[in-house]
Amino acid sequence: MASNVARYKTDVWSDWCPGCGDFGIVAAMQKAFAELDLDPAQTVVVSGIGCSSKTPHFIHANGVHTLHGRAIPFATGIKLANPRLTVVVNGGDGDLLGIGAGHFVAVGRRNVDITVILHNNQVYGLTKGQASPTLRRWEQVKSLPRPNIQDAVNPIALAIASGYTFVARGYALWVDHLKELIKAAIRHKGTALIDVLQPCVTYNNLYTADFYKGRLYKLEEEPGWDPIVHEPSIDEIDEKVARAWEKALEWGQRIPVGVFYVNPHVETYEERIAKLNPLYQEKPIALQEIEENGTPAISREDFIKLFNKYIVEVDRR
Amino acid sequence: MASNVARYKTDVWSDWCPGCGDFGIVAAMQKAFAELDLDPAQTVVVSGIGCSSKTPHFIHANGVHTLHGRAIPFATGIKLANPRLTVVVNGGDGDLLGIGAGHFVAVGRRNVDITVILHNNQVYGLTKGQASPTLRRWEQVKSLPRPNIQDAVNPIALAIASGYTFVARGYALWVDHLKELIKAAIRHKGTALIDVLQPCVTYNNLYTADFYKGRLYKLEEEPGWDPIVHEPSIDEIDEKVARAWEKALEWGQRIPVGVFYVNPHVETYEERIAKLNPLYQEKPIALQEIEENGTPAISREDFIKLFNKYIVEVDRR
Amino acid sequence: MPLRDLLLLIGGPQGSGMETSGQILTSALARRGYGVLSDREYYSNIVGRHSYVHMRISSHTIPRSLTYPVHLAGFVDAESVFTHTFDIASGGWLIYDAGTDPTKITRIPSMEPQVRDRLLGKYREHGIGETVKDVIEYLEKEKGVNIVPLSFKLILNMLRQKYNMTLGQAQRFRSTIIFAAMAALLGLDADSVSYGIERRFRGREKVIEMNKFLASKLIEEIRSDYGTPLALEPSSIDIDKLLIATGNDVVGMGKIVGGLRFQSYYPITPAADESTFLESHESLVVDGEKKGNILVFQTEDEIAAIASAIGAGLTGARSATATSGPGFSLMVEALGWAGMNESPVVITYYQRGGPSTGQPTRGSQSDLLFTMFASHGEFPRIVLASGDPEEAFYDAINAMNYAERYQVPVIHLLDKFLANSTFTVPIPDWGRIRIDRGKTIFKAEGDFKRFDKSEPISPRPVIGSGAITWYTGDEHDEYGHITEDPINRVEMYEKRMKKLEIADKEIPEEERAKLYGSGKDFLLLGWGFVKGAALDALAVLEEKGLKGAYLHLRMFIPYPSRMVREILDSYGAERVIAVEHNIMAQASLATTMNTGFKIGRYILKYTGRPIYVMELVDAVQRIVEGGEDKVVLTYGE
Amino acid sequence: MPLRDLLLLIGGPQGSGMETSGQILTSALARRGYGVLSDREYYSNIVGRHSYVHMRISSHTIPRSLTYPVHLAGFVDAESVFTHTFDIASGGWLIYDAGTDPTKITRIPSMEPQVRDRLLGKYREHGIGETVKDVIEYLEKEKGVNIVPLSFKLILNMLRQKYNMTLGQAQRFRSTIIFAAMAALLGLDADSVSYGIERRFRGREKVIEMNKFLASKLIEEIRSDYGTPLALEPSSIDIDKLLIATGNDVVGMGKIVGGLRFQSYYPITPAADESTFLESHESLVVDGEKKGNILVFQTEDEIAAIASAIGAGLTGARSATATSGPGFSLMVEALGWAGMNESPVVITYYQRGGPSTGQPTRGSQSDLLFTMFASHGEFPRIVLASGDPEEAFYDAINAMNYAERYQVPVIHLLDKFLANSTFTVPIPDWGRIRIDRGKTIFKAEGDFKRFDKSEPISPRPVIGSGAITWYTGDEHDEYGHITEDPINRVEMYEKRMKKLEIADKEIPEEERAKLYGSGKDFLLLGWGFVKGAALDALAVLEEKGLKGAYLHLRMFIPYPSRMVREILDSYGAERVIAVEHNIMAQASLATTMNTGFKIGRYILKYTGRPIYVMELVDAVQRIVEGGEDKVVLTYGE
Ligand SMILES: Cc1ncc(C[n+]2csc(CCOP(=O)(O)OP(=O)(O)O)c2C)c(N)n1
Ligand SMILES: Cc1ncc(C[n+]2csc(CCOP(=O)(O)OP(=O)(O)O)c2C)c(N)n1
Ligand code: SF4
Ligand code: SF4
Ligand SMILES: [Mg+2]
Ligand SMILES: [Mg+2]
Repeated sequence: MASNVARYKTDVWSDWCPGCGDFGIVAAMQKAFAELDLDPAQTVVVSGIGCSSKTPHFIHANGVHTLHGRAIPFATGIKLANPRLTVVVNGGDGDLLGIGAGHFVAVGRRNVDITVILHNNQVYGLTKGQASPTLRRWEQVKSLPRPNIQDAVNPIALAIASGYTFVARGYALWVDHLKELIKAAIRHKGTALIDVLQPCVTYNNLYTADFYKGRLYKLEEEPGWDPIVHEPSIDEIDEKVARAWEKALEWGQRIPVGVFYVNPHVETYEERIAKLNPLYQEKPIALQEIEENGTPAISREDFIKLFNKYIVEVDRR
Repeated sequence: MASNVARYKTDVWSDWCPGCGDFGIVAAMQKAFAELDLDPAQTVVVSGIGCSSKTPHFIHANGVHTLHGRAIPFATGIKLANPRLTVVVNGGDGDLLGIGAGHFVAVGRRNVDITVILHNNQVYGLTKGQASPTLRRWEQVKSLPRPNIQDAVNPIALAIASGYTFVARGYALWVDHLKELIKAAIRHKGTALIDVLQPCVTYNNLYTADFYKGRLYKLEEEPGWDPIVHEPSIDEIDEKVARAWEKALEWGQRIPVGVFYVNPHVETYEERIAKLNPLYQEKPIALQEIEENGTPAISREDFIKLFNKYIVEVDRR
Repeated sequence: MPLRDLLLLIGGPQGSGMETSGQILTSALARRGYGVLSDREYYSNIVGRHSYVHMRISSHTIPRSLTYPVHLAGFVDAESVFTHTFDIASGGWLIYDAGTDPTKITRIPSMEPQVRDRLLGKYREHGIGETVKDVIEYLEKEKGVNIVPLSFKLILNMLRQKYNMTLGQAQRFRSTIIFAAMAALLGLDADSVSYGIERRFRGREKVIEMNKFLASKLIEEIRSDYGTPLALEPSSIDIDKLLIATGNDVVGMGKIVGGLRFQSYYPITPAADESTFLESHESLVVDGEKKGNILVFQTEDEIAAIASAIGAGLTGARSATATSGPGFSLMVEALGWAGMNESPVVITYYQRGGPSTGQPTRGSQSDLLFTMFASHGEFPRIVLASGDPEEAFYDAINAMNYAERYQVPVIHLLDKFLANSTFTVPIPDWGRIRIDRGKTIFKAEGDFKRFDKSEPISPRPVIGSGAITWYTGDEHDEYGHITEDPINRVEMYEKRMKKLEIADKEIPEEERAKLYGSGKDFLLLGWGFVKGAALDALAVLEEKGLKGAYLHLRMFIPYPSRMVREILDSYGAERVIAVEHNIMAQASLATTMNTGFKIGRYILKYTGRPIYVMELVDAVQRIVEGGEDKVVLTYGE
Repeated sequence: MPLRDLLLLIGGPQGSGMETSGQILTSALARRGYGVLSDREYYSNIVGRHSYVHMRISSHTIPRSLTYPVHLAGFVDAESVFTHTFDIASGGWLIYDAGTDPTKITRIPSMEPQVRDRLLGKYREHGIGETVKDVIEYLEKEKGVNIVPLSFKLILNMLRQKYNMTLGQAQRFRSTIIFAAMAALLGLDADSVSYGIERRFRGREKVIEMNKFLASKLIEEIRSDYGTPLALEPSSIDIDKLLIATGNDVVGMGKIVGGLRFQSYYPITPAADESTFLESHESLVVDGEKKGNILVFQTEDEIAAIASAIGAGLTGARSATATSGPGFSLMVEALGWAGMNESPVVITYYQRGGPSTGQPTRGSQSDLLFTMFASHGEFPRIVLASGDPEEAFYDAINAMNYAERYQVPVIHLLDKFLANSTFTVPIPDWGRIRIDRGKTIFKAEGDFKRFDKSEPISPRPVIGSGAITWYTGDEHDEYGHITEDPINRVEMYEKRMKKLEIADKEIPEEERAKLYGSGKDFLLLGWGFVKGAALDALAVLEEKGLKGAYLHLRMFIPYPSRMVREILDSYGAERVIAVEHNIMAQASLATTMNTGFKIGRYILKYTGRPIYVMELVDAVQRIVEGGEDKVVLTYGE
C-alpha cells in the first residue's frame, strides 16, 4: 500500500508554512486515495481560494483550483456532467462558510455525491490572518487589531440543517484517523462534509496543536455511539440528528472528532435526475456524441419531430 | 388604534394577485407598526426582489427595495450606521434562502438588531412559479415541467443553526397572530426571523389556504411550551434549541406556528461594537459632523497627532 | 380590396389571456401561410397590470418589424381603451367591451398615475372626456374608427349557462372573444381558427370544445354584422412548414441542435423561458432512438449557474447558461476564470431595461460595453449579437462552436424584444449548420500540458478522458500549476490574447457585420432587434426619395474593424447614424474604439419599447433633411 | 564623493523580516531628511517564497520611481543571490550569507522551476556555475561587485549565547544583520539607526535592546572592514516632518480626514491593509476631544461589503469599501443599484494582476475598462485614478466629495505598486482640502420627492432626517416608487445621465489630466503609478537629446476629452506613446473612445512588476529613434 501513495503525489513544492496542518490533510487524502485505489484520471480535486485551496496542485489527480467560495458549484457541474468521476472539494473555512455559505447550504439540498473537506483553521490564512467564520466571539488571534465580534458558525450543525447526509470531523494531525473518515466519506453516496480542525501555525495562536492535545476525543470510542440512520424513519432520523447536534455544540475541554451523522437512505441528486430521465444514467452527458464530422447528431428530420409542437404545416386551401 | 393604521399606508396600488398572502403580511406589519407607534420617518423597511419585496412601497415608512437576495446586507449597513432606526427586512423564500442564503447565515453570526420577515410561498412568484428553496422534494407546483428534485431548506432550523436569537413562524392569513409576532420580533434586541407561510394563489396549488386550514396550530397553546431562554446557561440553551429543532421538523398533518426560540441574552452586534469603541454609542456615525463650511473636522494639527506613529521629525544634525 | 399587410393590437390586464389570443390567431394565420410577428409588452407583474400584444401580419413576406398605427384593435378592459387611444389608424377597427363605457380613466387602480396624467393631458388637448364612452366617441367621430362594441357580460353569461361554470371560469374566455372577433373581421375561415384552438389547447378536449363553440358563434354573428372588412389576400409566401416560436424558443432549439448537454440557470426575466423550454426537451428521443439528453440545472444563484456550467464544460459537455443583466452582473468573476483557464462556456444574455432591476420586462440594448469588458484583468472572449430569429438560431450553435474552437467564454447577446416576440419562421437550413469542437479530446492519458505554449490554442483533453490536468485561476505554467515567473507570465498572457487574433482571421468579417442596401444618402448603424425596423425603414425612406443603407453589427469581439472602417469612411461622419436601444450609443462607442471613426448622429430609444418603423423613418428624415444631430424616440405605451 | 541618489535591494524568503529591514532603514533615513521610496515584491504565499524590497534613496528629492541596477544589495538566502544575480551594478556592493556558498541553484525547493530554468540558461550564457559561490565569484570578478560576506550562523550564535535564545528566535534577527550592514556601508549614524529600531519595535523594550546591540556591533565591525563606501551627501530636502506610509495607509488617512464613517471590506490583497489601517483608527480622539468614530465592518463577502456601504450611505454616513479585482467583480450588481438610486458610495479599487485570481500580489492596471462599464444598464459613475501618494490622499477625499455632490458611485482606482510601496511624503496641505456634501440634508420632513426631476441633482434627505423616502432598483417616479411609464422612464434616465454632464462642466479638465513637460519629440500617455517612472524617464531622455512630455490621465469618467484631444492633436498619432501596465492599452482605448484619436505606439508591461526608468527610457528610444510600434517590458523578478 505504502508505495501506492506515491502515485498521488506531484512534484510541486507545497509552499505552506512549515508545520501547517494542511500537510496532514493532503497526506490523509493521498493515503485514502491509495487505499481506495482511485484512478487519478477519474478523480477530481476541486478547491476554492486560500492556503487550503492550493491542495489540488499537490495531489496527482485532476485538479480544479477555482474561485474563492465557488468550489462547490464548480464541483457540482463536474459531477453532474460526468457522474463516473470521484469528486472531492477542499476549501477553507472562509471559503466554504463565509463567502461560499450560500453554496454550502444549497448542495445539502441536493445531496450531490461529492465529498467536502473543510480546512477549519479559524482564520483567513492566505490574506494574513483575519477572523474566519469559525473563530468564536471575543477571541483575538494574532493579526486582529481587536477581538472578533462575530459569532462562530458551527459547520456540523449547519451541514445537518442543510441536509448533508454524511457529517464528520477530523483533525489534521491525526492523519490515519482522518484518512479513514475521507474513505468513508468518498464511499458514502451523497454529500459528505468533513470538518477538519487544522492548526494554522502562523496566524492562529489560539487553536494550536497544543490546544487540541488532550481535548480531542473520538466519537467512535464513546460507548454506544452510532451515528448511522439504519431505518429511514422520521423517528430515527430525528434521534440521530438530535444526538449529532448535541455533539456539535460540544467545544471546550472535550472536543469530539469522528462521524457525527450518516443517512445513507437519501437519494442522490444524480439518482433523482435519473428517475425523471433514465437516459441520464446510460451515458454521462459529458461523453455523448453530438456530431459526426461536423454534422449534428440531430438531423433536420429529427428536428421536425422533436419540435413538432412548434411547427405548422401550411395548408393554403 | 385602528385609525393609526392608516398612518402606515401609502396610496400606491398593490399589484399583487387578488387573494395573495402578501396582503395579509402588509396588513399585519401596518397594525404592528401602529401598535408599537413607530415613527415612520425613523423606520425603514428593506426588501430584496420578488413579489414579496414590493412590500416597502405599500408601507408608509422609509422604504429600500434593493437587489435580489441582498436585503440583509443593505439593512445591516443602514442599522449599523444609525442604530436608532427600526429596521425590518421583507424577502421571499427565493430571495432570502436561495440567492441570499449566505447573508441569511451571516447575519445570525452578528445578531444585528433587525427583524427579518420571510414570505414563504414555496415558489419564485415574480418569475412565474419556479420551485423555491422551501418547496419539498418531488413536489410539483403548477408551473413546473417536472417535479422538484431539490430538498427543502428548513428556515427555522437554518436560523437556529446560524445563531438567530428570535425565531418564529406566522401565517399570512392570521393577521392578528402575525401582528403579535412582528411586534415581539421588533421589540426583541437581536436578529429575529419570522417565517411566514404565505399562500401564492397563482402558482402554488399545493400550499393553499385550504391546505393550511386545520393543519396549523399555535405553539403558545401547547401546554408547557416555553421557547424563551431564561438563564443563559449552556444547558438551557441546548434544551430550548433541541425543542425548537424538533418542532421545526414537524410538517404534515400538524404544522406549528408561533415562537420557536428566543434567547434575549446574546449581545447585539451594536452592543459588541460599543464595547470595543464606546464612542459608537454616543452619536450614530450617520449623524456625526465631519466638516464645517467645507473645512474638515480633522485639522492639520489633529492629523499630526492621530498619525503621529507615521511621522518622522527630520533631525538633520 | 384584400389587404397584404396588417397591424393589430390586443390589450387587457396581465393574466387575462391576451397572449393566448395572440397565439391562436398566429397559428390560424400560419396555417394559411401568412407571416406573423408579434411583440408582447407587459409589466413586471403577475396579474392585473396592462399588457398587450402588437402584431404584424403579412401575406407576402415574413414580417420583421412593427409600426403604428394599427388597423385592428381588440381590448378586454377599459384600461386598454385608454392606454391605446392614439394607436389606432383612422378608418381602422376597434373591438371592445361595451360594458366598460361608463368607466372613468381616473378610476382605474392598475393604471400608473404617470400614465393616467399623461393621457389626461392629451385628452384635454383633443377635447376628449374621461370615460371609455368619450374615447370611443372621439375615435368614431374624429378618427373614423369603426367600432365593434361587444357585451362581454352577455357573451360570458351565455357561455356560463351553456357550460354551467362560475364567473371566474368564464372570465378565462375573454381571450376567446377577442381572437374570435378578430378572426371574423380578418375573414379567417373556421377550420384555421379551429386549428389554432386545437394547437393551443392540445389534449384539453373540453376547453377546445368550449372555445370552438364560442368562437364559431361569435365569428358568425360579427361577420353577419360587419362582414370581413379586413380580409387578407391569400398568402404568396412560398413555405410549406412554418415554425412558430419566440426568440427564447429558437435559441433553445439552436442549442439542442448544436449539441448542448448542460444548461444551468437561475430564474430571471426575460431569459428563464429558454431554460423552461430546454427542461421540456431534456430527453432527445426520436422515434425511440436515443439521440442523447440534456441536463437543465436550476441553481441557487447565477454565480453557481456559471460556475457549474464551466465545471460541466471541463468534462466535455457542451454547456451554457442563460440570464439577463442582474444575473450576468453576478457571473462576472467566473467569466474571468473561464477566460484564464481557456474553458469553453456560453452565456446567453437577454438584455432588458437597466440599470439595476430597471424595467425587468422591457427591452433594451444597454449591456454591450459591459459584456465587452466585464471582469477584472484581460482575457479573450467572444461577444456576438443576434438581430432576428434566424440569426439567433445559428448564433446559438456558433456560440458553442466558438467557445470550443477558441477555448474562450462566449457571450451571446439578445434582447427582450427578440426573446419574447413570437415569429413565424422557416425550418432552419441544415446546410448552414456545422458543429466544431476544435481541439477537444476525449481520449488521452498521463499528465497533460493542458496549456501547452507552443501554439495559442492547445489540445484540450476533457476531465475524464484519461489524461490528468490541472486548472487554476492563478497565472500558471503549461501543466496548470501556479507560477509567478514574469517571463512565463508574459508568454501565457500573450498566448491567451493571441487566440483573439486567430479568431479575427478565421471568422470572416462579412459574418460579423453585414451591409444591407447601397444608398449613399445615409448609413444606419445598428445591431440586435434594430435590424428589422431599420431594413423596413430603408424601404419606406426610399419611397420618400432618401436612399440609404443599413450596417448590421453582429460581432463585437473580435470586432470587424477593417470592413466597418471602410464602409464608414465611404459615408463620412456626417452621414452615419447610430440606431440603438440605449442612451450612450454603445455600439457606436465600440465602433469608435475599434476603428477611430467618430460617429456624431444618433437615433436612440430607451423607453423599453421597440423602435417602430414610422418613428425611425421620421427620425432619419429629421437628421438627413432637417439637420438634427440626435433624435430620441418615445413612441409606444 | 558622497552620493546623491542610491538604489538598493533586500532579498529573502517571505516571513524572514525583509520588510522590517526596509522599514528600519527608511525611518533612519527619513530621520536624516532623506527621501525614500520602496517597492515590495512578494509571492502569494505566507512563508518561504522569495520576496524583496527595492528601494531608492535620495538626498535632494522625494523619489518617485525605481530603476536597475542597484548599488547595494543584501540577501539573507541563496535564492535571493541567484534570483538577483543580474540586478547589481558593476562596482556595487553585495552583502550575503557566506554560509550559503555551497548551495546549488538546483537545490532550492522554493524557487519556481521556470525561474530556475531561466536563470540556468543565463548562467550558461555567462559561464557561471551552479553554486552561490560561483555567482559571487562571477559578480566579483566579472562585474567588479564589492562583496561583503557575512557568516549569519556565527553572528546569530553570538546573539543566541548572549541572550540565550533558540535558533528559531535568533532567525528573526536575520533582518537586523541586513539593515545593520547596509547602514554601515551607507554611513548612517548610530542615532538614526537606533531611531529606526525604536520606531519599528515601539514598546517592545527587549527586542529594541537586542536589535540595537546587534546592529551597533555589526555596524562597527563592517565599517572598520569596509568604511562607508556608499555614504550619502547630507539631505537638501527642505521638509521638517516626513510621513512614512504605504499607499494603503495614505488612502486611509485621506478617508479619515475626508470624514469617512463607514468602511466595509472583505479581506483581499492588496486592499485589506487599508481596512486594517482604518480598524486601528476607529476612534478619532485627539487630546481627549472626540472628533468622531469610524465603523469598519468585515463582511461575509464583497457583495455584502458594497451593499452595507450603500445602506450606510443612505443614512448619511460617508461610506466606502476597499477591494481588488475579484472583489469588485462581485460588487458589480450593487454598483448599478447605487447608480439607479443616486446613492453615494466610494469603491477604493486596488488593481492587481488578473484575470481571475491572476497574480494576487503583483501589480497591474488592467481593470480600467471594466470599471468604466461594469454593471448592466446605463448610469453615471465617476472613475478616477491616482498616480502617487499625494494624488491618492486628495483623491480619497475628493472621491467622497464627488459621490455626495453628484450622488453617484465613485470608483477610485489605484494599483498594487502604489498600495504596497512605502513612501516618505510631506504632511498634506490643508489648503487643498475641502469637504463637499452637495445636497445632502440632515433635517427634513414628510414624504419627500427624493428623485425630484426638476433638476438633475435632487436634494437628498438622509434616512433618519425626518423625511420619508423610498428607494428602488426598478425605474421609479420622483418619490422612488416603481413606474414603467415610458415618458417618466426617459426623463429619469436623462436626469441621471445629465449629472455626468454637470460633473464634466464643474470639474476642471486640468484636474482630470495633467501635462508635464513640453518637449515635442514625443508624448507619453499614462496613468496611475506610471507617472513617477515617466517623469523620471523624461529627464533621462532629455539628457540623451530627446525632448518629450507626459500626459497623466487622472479621471476617466467624465473624461477630459477636449483638453486631451487638443494635446494629442498637437503631437499627431505618430508621436503619442501609451505607457501602461496591461496588454490592451486600456487608457489609450478609453481615450480613442472619448476623442476619436487613435493611438498606435505602445510601451506595455504586464509581468506584474513595476516599470523601471531604464527600460522605459530604452523603449522610448526604440520607438522614437528606432521606429518600433510597440515595446513590451519585462525587467524584474
Ligand atoms: C472574491 C474574493 N475575495 C477575496 C479574495 C481574497 N482571499 C484570498 S484567500 C482568502 C481567504 C482564505 O481564507 P480561508 O478560506 O479560510 O482559507 P485558508 O487560507 O485559511 O486556508 C481571501 C479572502 C479572493 N481571492 N476572492
Ligand atoms: C440577480 C437576480 N437574479 C434573478 C432575478 C429575477 N428574479 C426576480 S424575482 C425572483 C424570485 C422571486 O422569488 P421569491 O424571492 O421567492 O419572491 P416571491 O416573488 O415568491 O415573493 C427572481 C429570481 C433578479 N431580479 N436578480
Ligand atoms: S498561513 Fe496558516 S493556513 Fe496558511 S500555510 Fe501558513 S500555517 Fe498554513
Ligand atoms: S404570484 Fe403569487 S406571490 Fe406573487 S403576487 Fe401573485 S399570488 Fe402573490
Ligand atoms: Mg481558513
Ligand atoms: Mg417565493
